[in-house]
Amino acid sequence: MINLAIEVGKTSTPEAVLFWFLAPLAVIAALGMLLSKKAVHSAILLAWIMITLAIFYIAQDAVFLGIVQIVVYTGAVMMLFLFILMLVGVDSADSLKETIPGLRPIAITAAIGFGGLMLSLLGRATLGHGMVGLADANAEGNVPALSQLLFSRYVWPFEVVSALLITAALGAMVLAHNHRLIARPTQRDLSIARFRGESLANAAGLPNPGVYALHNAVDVPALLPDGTASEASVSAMLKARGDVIDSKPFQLIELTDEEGEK
Amino acid sequence: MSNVNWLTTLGILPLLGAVFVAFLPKTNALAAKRAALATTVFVAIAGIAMATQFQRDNVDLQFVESHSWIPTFGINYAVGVDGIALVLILLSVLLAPIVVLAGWNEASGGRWSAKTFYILILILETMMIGVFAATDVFLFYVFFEAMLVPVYFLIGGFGTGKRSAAAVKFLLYSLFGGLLMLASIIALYVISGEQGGHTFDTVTLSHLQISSTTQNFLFLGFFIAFAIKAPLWPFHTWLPDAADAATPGTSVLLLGVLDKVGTFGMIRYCLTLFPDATKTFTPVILVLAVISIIYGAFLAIGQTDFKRLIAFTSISHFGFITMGIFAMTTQGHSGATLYMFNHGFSTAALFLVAGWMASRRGSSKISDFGGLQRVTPVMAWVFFFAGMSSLALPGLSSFVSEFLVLVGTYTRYPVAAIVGTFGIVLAALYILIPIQRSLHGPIMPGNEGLTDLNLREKIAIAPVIAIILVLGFYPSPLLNVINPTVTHNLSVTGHTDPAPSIEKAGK
Amino acid sequence: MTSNYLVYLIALPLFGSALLLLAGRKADKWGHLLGTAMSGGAFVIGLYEFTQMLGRSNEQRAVTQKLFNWISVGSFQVDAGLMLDQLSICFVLLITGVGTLIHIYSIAYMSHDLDRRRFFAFLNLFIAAMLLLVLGDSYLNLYVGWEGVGLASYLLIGFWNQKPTYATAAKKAFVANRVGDMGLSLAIMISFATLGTVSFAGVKEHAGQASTGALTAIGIMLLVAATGKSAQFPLQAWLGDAMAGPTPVSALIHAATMVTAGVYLITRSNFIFDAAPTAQLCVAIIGAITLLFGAVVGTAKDDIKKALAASTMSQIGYMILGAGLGPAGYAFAIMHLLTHGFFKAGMFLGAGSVMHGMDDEVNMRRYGGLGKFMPITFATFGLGYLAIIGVPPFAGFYSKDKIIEVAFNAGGIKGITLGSAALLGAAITAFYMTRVVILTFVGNKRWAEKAHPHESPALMWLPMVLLAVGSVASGFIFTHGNSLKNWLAPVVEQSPVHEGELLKPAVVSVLALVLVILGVGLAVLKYVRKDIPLVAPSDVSIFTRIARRDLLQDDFNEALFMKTGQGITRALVVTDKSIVDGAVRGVARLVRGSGSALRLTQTGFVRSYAMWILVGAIGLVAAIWVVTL
Amino acid sequence: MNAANYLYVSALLFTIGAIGVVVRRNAIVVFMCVELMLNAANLAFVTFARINGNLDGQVMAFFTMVVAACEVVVGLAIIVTIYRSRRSASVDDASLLKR
Amino acid sequence: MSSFTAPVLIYSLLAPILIVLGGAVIGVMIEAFASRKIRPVLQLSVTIGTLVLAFAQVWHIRHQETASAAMGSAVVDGAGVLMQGAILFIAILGVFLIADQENFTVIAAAVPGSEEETQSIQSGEQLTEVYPLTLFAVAGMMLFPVSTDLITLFVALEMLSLPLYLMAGLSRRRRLMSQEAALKYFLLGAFSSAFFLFGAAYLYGYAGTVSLSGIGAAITAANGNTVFLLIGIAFLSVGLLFKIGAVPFHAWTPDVYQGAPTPITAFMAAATKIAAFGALLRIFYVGFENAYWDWRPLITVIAIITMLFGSVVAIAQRDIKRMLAYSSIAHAGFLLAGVLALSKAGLDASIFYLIAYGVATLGAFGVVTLVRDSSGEITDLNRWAGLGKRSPFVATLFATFLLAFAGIPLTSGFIGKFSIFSAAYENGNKSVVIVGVLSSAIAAYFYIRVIVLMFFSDPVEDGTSVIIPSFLTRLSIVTAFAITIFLGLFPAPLLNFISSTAIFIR
Repeated sequence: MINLAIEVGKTSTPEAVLFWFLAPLAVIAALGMLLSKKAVHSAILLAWIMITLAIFYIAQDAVFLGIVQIVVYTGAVMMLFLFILMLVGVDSADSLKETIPGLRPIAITAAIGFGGLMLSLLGRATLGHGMVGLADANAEGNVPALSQLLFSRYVWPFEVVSALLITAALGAMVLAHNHRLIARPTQRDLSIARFRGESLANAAGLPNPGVYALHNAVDVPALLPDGTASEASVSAMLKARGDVIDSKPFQLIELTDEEGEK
Repeated sequence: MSNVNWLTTLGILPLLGAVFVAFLPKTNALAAKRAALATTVFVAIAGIAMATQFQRDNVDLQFVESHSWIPTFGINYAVGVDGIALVLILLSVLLAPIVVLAGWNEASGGRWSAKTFYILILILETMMIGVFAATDVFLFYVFFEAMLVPVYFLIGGFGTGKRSAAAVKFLLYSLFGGLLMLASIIALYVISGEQGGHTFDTVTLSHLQISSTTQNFLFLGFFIAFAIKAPLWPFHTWLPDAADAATPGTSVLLLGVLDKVGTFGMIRYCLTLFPDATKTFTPVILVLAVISIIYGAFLAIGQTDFKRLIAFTSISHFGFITMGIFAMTTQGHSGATLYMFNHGFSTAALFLVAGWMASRRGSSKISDFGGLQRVTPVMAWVFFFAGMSSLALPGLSSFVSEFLVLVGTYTRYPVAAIVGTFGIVLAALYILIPIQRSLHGPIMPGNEGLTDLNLREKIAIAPVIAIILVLGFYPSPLLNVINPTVTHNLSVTGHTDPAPSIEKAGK
Repeated sequence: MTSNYLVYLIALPLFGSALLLLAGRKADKWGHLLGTAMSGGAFVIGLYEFTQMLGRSNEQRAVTQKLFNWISVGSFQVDAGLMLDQLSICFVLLITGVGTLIHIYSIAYMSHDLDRRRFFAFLNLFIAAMLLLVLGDSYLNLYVGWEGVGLASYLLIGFWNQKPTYATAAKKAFVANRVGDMGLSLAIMISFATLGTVSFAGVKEHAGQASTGALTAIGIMLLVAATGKSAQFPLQAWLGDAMAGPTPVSALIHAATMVTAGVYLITRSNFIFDAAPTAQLCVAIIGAITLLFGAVVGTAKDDIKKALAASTMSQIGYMILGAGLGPAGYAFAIMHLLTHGFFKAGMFLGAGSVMHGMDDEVNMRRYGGLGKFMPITFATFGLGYLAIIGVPPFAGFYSKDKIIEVAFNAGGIKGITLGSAALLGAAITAFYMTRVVILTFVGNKRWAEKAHPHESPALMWLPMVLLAVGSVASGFIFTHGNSLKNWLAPVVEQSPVHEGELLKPAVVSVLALVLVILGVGLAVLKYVRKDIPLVAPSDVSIFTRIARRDLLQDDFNEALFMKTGQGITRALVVTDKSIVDGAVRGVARLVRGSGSALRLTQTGFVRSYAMWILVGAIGLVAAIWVVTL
Repeated sequence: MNAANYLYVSALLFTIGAIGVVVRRNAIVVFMCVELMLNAANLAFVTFARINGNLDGQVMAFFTMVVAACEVVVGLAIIVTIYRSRRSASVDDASLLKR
Repeated sequence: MSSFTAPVLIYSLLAPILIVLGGAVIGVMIEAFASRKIRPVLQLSVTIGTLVLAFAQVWHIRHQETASAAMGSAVVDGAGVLMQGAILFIAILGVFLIADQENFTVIAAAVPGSEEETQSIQSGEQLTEVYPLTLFAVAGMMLFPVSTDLITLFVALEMLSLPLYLMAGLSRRRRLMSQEAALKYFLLGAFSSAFFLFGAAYLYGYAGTVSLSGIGAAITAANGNTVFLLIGIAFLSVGLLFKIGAVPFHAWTPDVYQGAPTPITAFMAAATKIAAFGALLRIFYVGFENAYWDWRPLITVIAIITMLFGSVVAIAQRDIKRMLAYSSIAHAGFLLAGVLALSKAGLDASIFYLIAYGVATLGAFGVVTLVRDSSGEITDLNRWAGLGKRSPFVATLFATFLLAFAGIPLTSGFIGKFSIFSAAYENGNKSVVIVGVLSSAIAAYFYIRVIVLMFFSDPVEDGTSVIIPSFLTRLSIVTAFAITIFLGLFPAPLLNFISSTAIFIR
């Protein structure tokens, strides 16, 4: 590595070993996250990076943060991400082909330029003092020391952050909550509607999905006796998501037109 | 002097008139016209009354008022007049009623009601008075810029042809100059802060010690703004368009009064605030002025439209005024100031008659007219008279000023004066050619039925003619007011008239 | 000495003019009478002043009247002041006298014109302006009158301006005059810058202190002014066209008075020219050139008025020549001016009378033998003719011979050249004037059948007769005992005259007479016996053709000034639109263009926006990287 | 080992995150890259806390986590809304607003 | 364990923020418990009541200065009080506009164009959550300029941003655009706040403290070199410059301004600018004062680019909201001149400018909400043609706001421009002043273009009309107009008040 200008002090050997083992992994994971086609992979890699960072935190006498990192970030935040990914289609792959002209080269140049400049600059920095270490600050333990700060010096932002949480909740409600304007039709209402409808074709209920002999999942439309796939047999949600599979391959016999006429 | 706040009163009267007009019903155009006329006439009378109170031999600013306006920046509502400003205020208040009366039906072609037209005119009158009366640079700038707005709407709202394009060009061009001046004003403000406290008082500012480089830049900021306003070649191109599009009355105010702010500013601000820079730039400016004289005249000859022609003649005339100013002699300065006044009236006469002709004929193209002298003799003779005034025929007021400018310039810059003198030959051409085409010759088809001036129009133009004539033979009332100020200005900026060469030789 | 009446000389006709113009049609009935009365009134005042003047000693004759302080700025002080001295009184009497006669003549001449009132208004305006010109006590006052007569001349030339050529003629006259005026205003400027004053008295007083260079400049500029007003070379071209005006106008303005203003100016400025020999020489040369020029043009004209106009030009050439000869010549220049005022005005009125009787026909080829039908006109015209060609004892003989004589006596080559030119001019004058008389009054009739030539009414011939009397007698009166010369002496500061240096007066007279006879004889030979074609023959020599085209004066002006001017105008119009305004529009377009171009950076893709942010951040980091090196 | 090495890692992760925002099209991935950037900043905070010997940096990092959590809630809600309207989570598809 | 010293929060001084937060929480409660019918009225009155109360409290504490109102996290000083007051005032006017619920979707969760949405609109319901969200944003904005440590700054930044991200997506019409605006605003906002945070980390690394005065002290002490400091300043600036919309961090502005519901745009454009500039001024004046020579060139360049870019690109716009967005970019450039001034005069000028600009912006966007056809607001400039004929009064108001933006004398904008440029010039920033003046000239062009369009073009008969505004909207616009003119004619009272009050305590 480059000779550091900030000679802030040596760390213990175990920490060094840990660092040299995990740091490259974290960077590689980050690159992987950047380059993987599937969003889920990216999410998993991000989770890994976060865990790595948690370890780094702990190694740097930030035990509390390390734990919080795993619980809040890796545990909660990343789960939220994955949850949403599921919602919007877990399989959907991201084409890595650049569509905005000129962006790719600029991005590569920017990446190299930005990273290079940052590393180079860090190499020049001097602080005027060595690494102090957290031995004194953490004398009574990391958590008590943090809480001391949090509840006295930083109590104001701590209080204010609550407003942020309310905002977030309120925001999620505004965008997601959907109150019913009309009472949800009961089974009885639906039944009456079916029979009083124009056609009695579906009075007995919609067909179930699946071609039972060959494929039996909810994403395959049922085959009607005449061999056509019944659109009504799959959930509208799946259709909307585009996750419906063609049922043609699962037909037992190819029905030609002539045969059908006979 | 009585303790009447003359200038404030004078300035506020048209504004009150505007408010009054605003409360009149929109449909009653006649009431608006009458109210506007009454207001402007009243203001004119008040203006003359004020002028009678003016002490001619007192070189200090008079009718001075000063109230703190924005103390944070040392800005005062400070007004006062010297001889030059008084003359220009008189010009403004005298022209306003004439414009209202002459353009009785001008508002009819507009986008908005006549009421709006007169409100704008009255607001403009307030601003015109304010801009000449202000003795605080900031206040001056406020009026300088704010008066663009009513003019803009007057051109764009009531003009003809490409009125909105012309209005925009006018506004942007003027704003550009104004903003350059703003930069200079800011610099002055900062410099004044460094030298004993922020102020915008013209007199105090003129005592600042400013390095010559800075002076040059600040001078340019002011000068370009004024050169655009005046308009001086090559900053003139907005004027023909604006004059072409505006109604005659608006054009009269635009060329007659507003543009004078430029030349007035050169005297009041460029000269007194930056005497050294003025000396540095004088040769360049004289060249521009001489170019304006000749260039404007040639272009006037080349025009096919009355309004554009008059606009270009004005460019030529403004060249004379600028030349007179930067000659830095008493004759040049007094001549230039008198020229501003006279040009106001001679242009008014030209524009108003051209406007009447155009509104009767439905066109302002010279080629659409012919033989008017036989169809509408009074109108034709008035136009002829206006033309004679424009070419500075001796005996008419413009001659006195033009000659003073030339003679004042000659004593210091003979070459400029000699070249400028060619302008008087070209003036004959640019006036006589259109006169021949439109007034003389056989009656052009389409001109047979034109009606001659009516009584209202005659009443409107009569004072203009009277002033042009009387001042031609007896300019002393104005010169006596102007001279002490001019002498004072030149002496404080360190200019003395060149002595006759025989005296120089004698020494 | 002061007089309180001088102002009324100007005020009366000015009042008449203003009243007639403002009163409108209401004044049609009595307008001409009022105009004439005003002019006559001025004449009476002039006579009164003259008698007063006669009663005083020679040095005390000049009177002044200060009206008010006209322009006063710094050291530039000009009073509205009038001065009547021996020189101006000559003019005053000429102007008001001849002017009144012509007013009277016009009553009849213009009786059928609907705008007669306006005509009289303009005539009065002219009288006023011309009187101001000669009465002003400073160059600037003179200038007012100078341009005033120009204006009146313009208005009167263009009196029938519904005819486009007449309107053009008027404009041409004004513009040419303006060129001259430019000279006058420059002269005033130089005078002020050099001497610190523009009044005649002041300039006269200080002229001695000024450098010759400055005085020469003033002199040349004054000469330019004179050439413009007096139709001298090279600004002579307008005079021929000016005949578009009604004939009384031609008589009054373009023969007797206004065009002689240049002579007045030079004579008035004698103190400058006497101190600036170069300028004075220029004056003489210009005069000599013009007298020949006009004479040559006069030989080729078929239009009676244009022929007379050319003659006027030529005769004024004599005057200018005289004035250019310095102290020896001023008096004779003025004398010729006065005599010319009589005989030329008379001839013009005669020409007007002929036209009056010939339905406004002006082409002499369509006259012939009119003497029988218009005896009075013929007689008065004939007397004028004898005067102009210099037959003793008619007026022209006295004045013209004196000029020729003085020219010869100017000394050296200068004297011989100028004298010879003047002599030659006399011969040509005799030729073309004889031609005019023969073509008009003698020979067989060539006019159309419907024309009924008749004598003009008394109101017209009476002035002609009076002027004819002047043509006969004035020369003798002026020279009798050197009366005019002595009269003018205090004004023009005569130096001792070196008489008889080269040629004795008698020799000159004989020489001139011989040449005149030659000229007359040639004309008689050429025109009396021959049939005169109704249309000017075209198979003539190139010289004739050039002479008919006024020696190419218009072609020259057109090519050099008009075409150039039009070219410059067109070029500047294009320049203004494309370059000056184009630059402005170009900047505007540049800004708009860059706006439209930069607008495209807003692609709508959030990622490219992020890119901007990133690039911005990189920029900042890079800047830091550089500064912390 | 030098404790400052953590800073290099932090800078690298930040860079990668920033580039990720620019090159990835899936709004969720883009948002994850932002989270990576925040984490990188947190690492810097923690490291600086250690170097400077006080816990302010750790407190800051703690706040960052809370704030980030809130941001995630709001952000994902917005992304889901968009997705429901457009049936796409690609940021490139949301380009009605331009020029 | 060492003894815990209880924190001292001076609640009376923090009360303005707390009142607003309290109002917001009440609003949330109302959402939860009040019946739908009375919610709109209730929310509106609670919101306005809260804001007025908070304003009164701000006025009350205006002379009580202390750096330790909240254990060094927030300060109460003249400048802060002024900005809080300004934000509250703008917010009140903004809420008047927001009260016109025509602009907001009834049900944000519904898919655009769905049956559900149609039904909701027909039911006449209103999206009342926008009120508490506004209050949260206001609280964040109030906190932002008074925060004195990086932690509070970051929290406040997020607190003002999150509600705005949400509100940007709530438009009733053109919902896809509105949602897109929300997404763009959010993603870029999060991106930039990451930069902010990263910068904060380096500043902390440099100074060993997160308090601004501590950073200032560290700069004076000058241990080590300035690399960390500069990196910190640079990245922190990215976050802040993003919020004010300086080039090249501006790209969100036009899209979001256009896409967001117009009342929100009005509120956001006016109030966010005050808050962000308030914080920017405090950070640079208090924290980085002694590093002036390091950051001055950077900010100068950005200011120049911003002025020019905003003015030039605005010329090419066809949409009134986008045009105003670019105008706001240009104004951000002018305001940066106030930062560069780094003087008392610069601070005073900036505050005056912010107030003047904020009020005019609010008024201008307020007018935009009025111009509609059957499908909603019309922002296409071409369809504004002839507005002066249709409704001269509204057009006149709008023209006045535009003239104020252009800095024509007798409007507040002129005094603002003069004061800010003179302050910048005083400290030797001549280049900024000259470019500022030039770009003002360019900017004048597009303001005038709109005026031409409104007054000098003939109206197109396409159903464009000006609706009769509700009382509150009218109140808001007319107030803005009156203030714009009043500050142009008689700026002295406000200027005096600012100059006697505005001060940063460290």
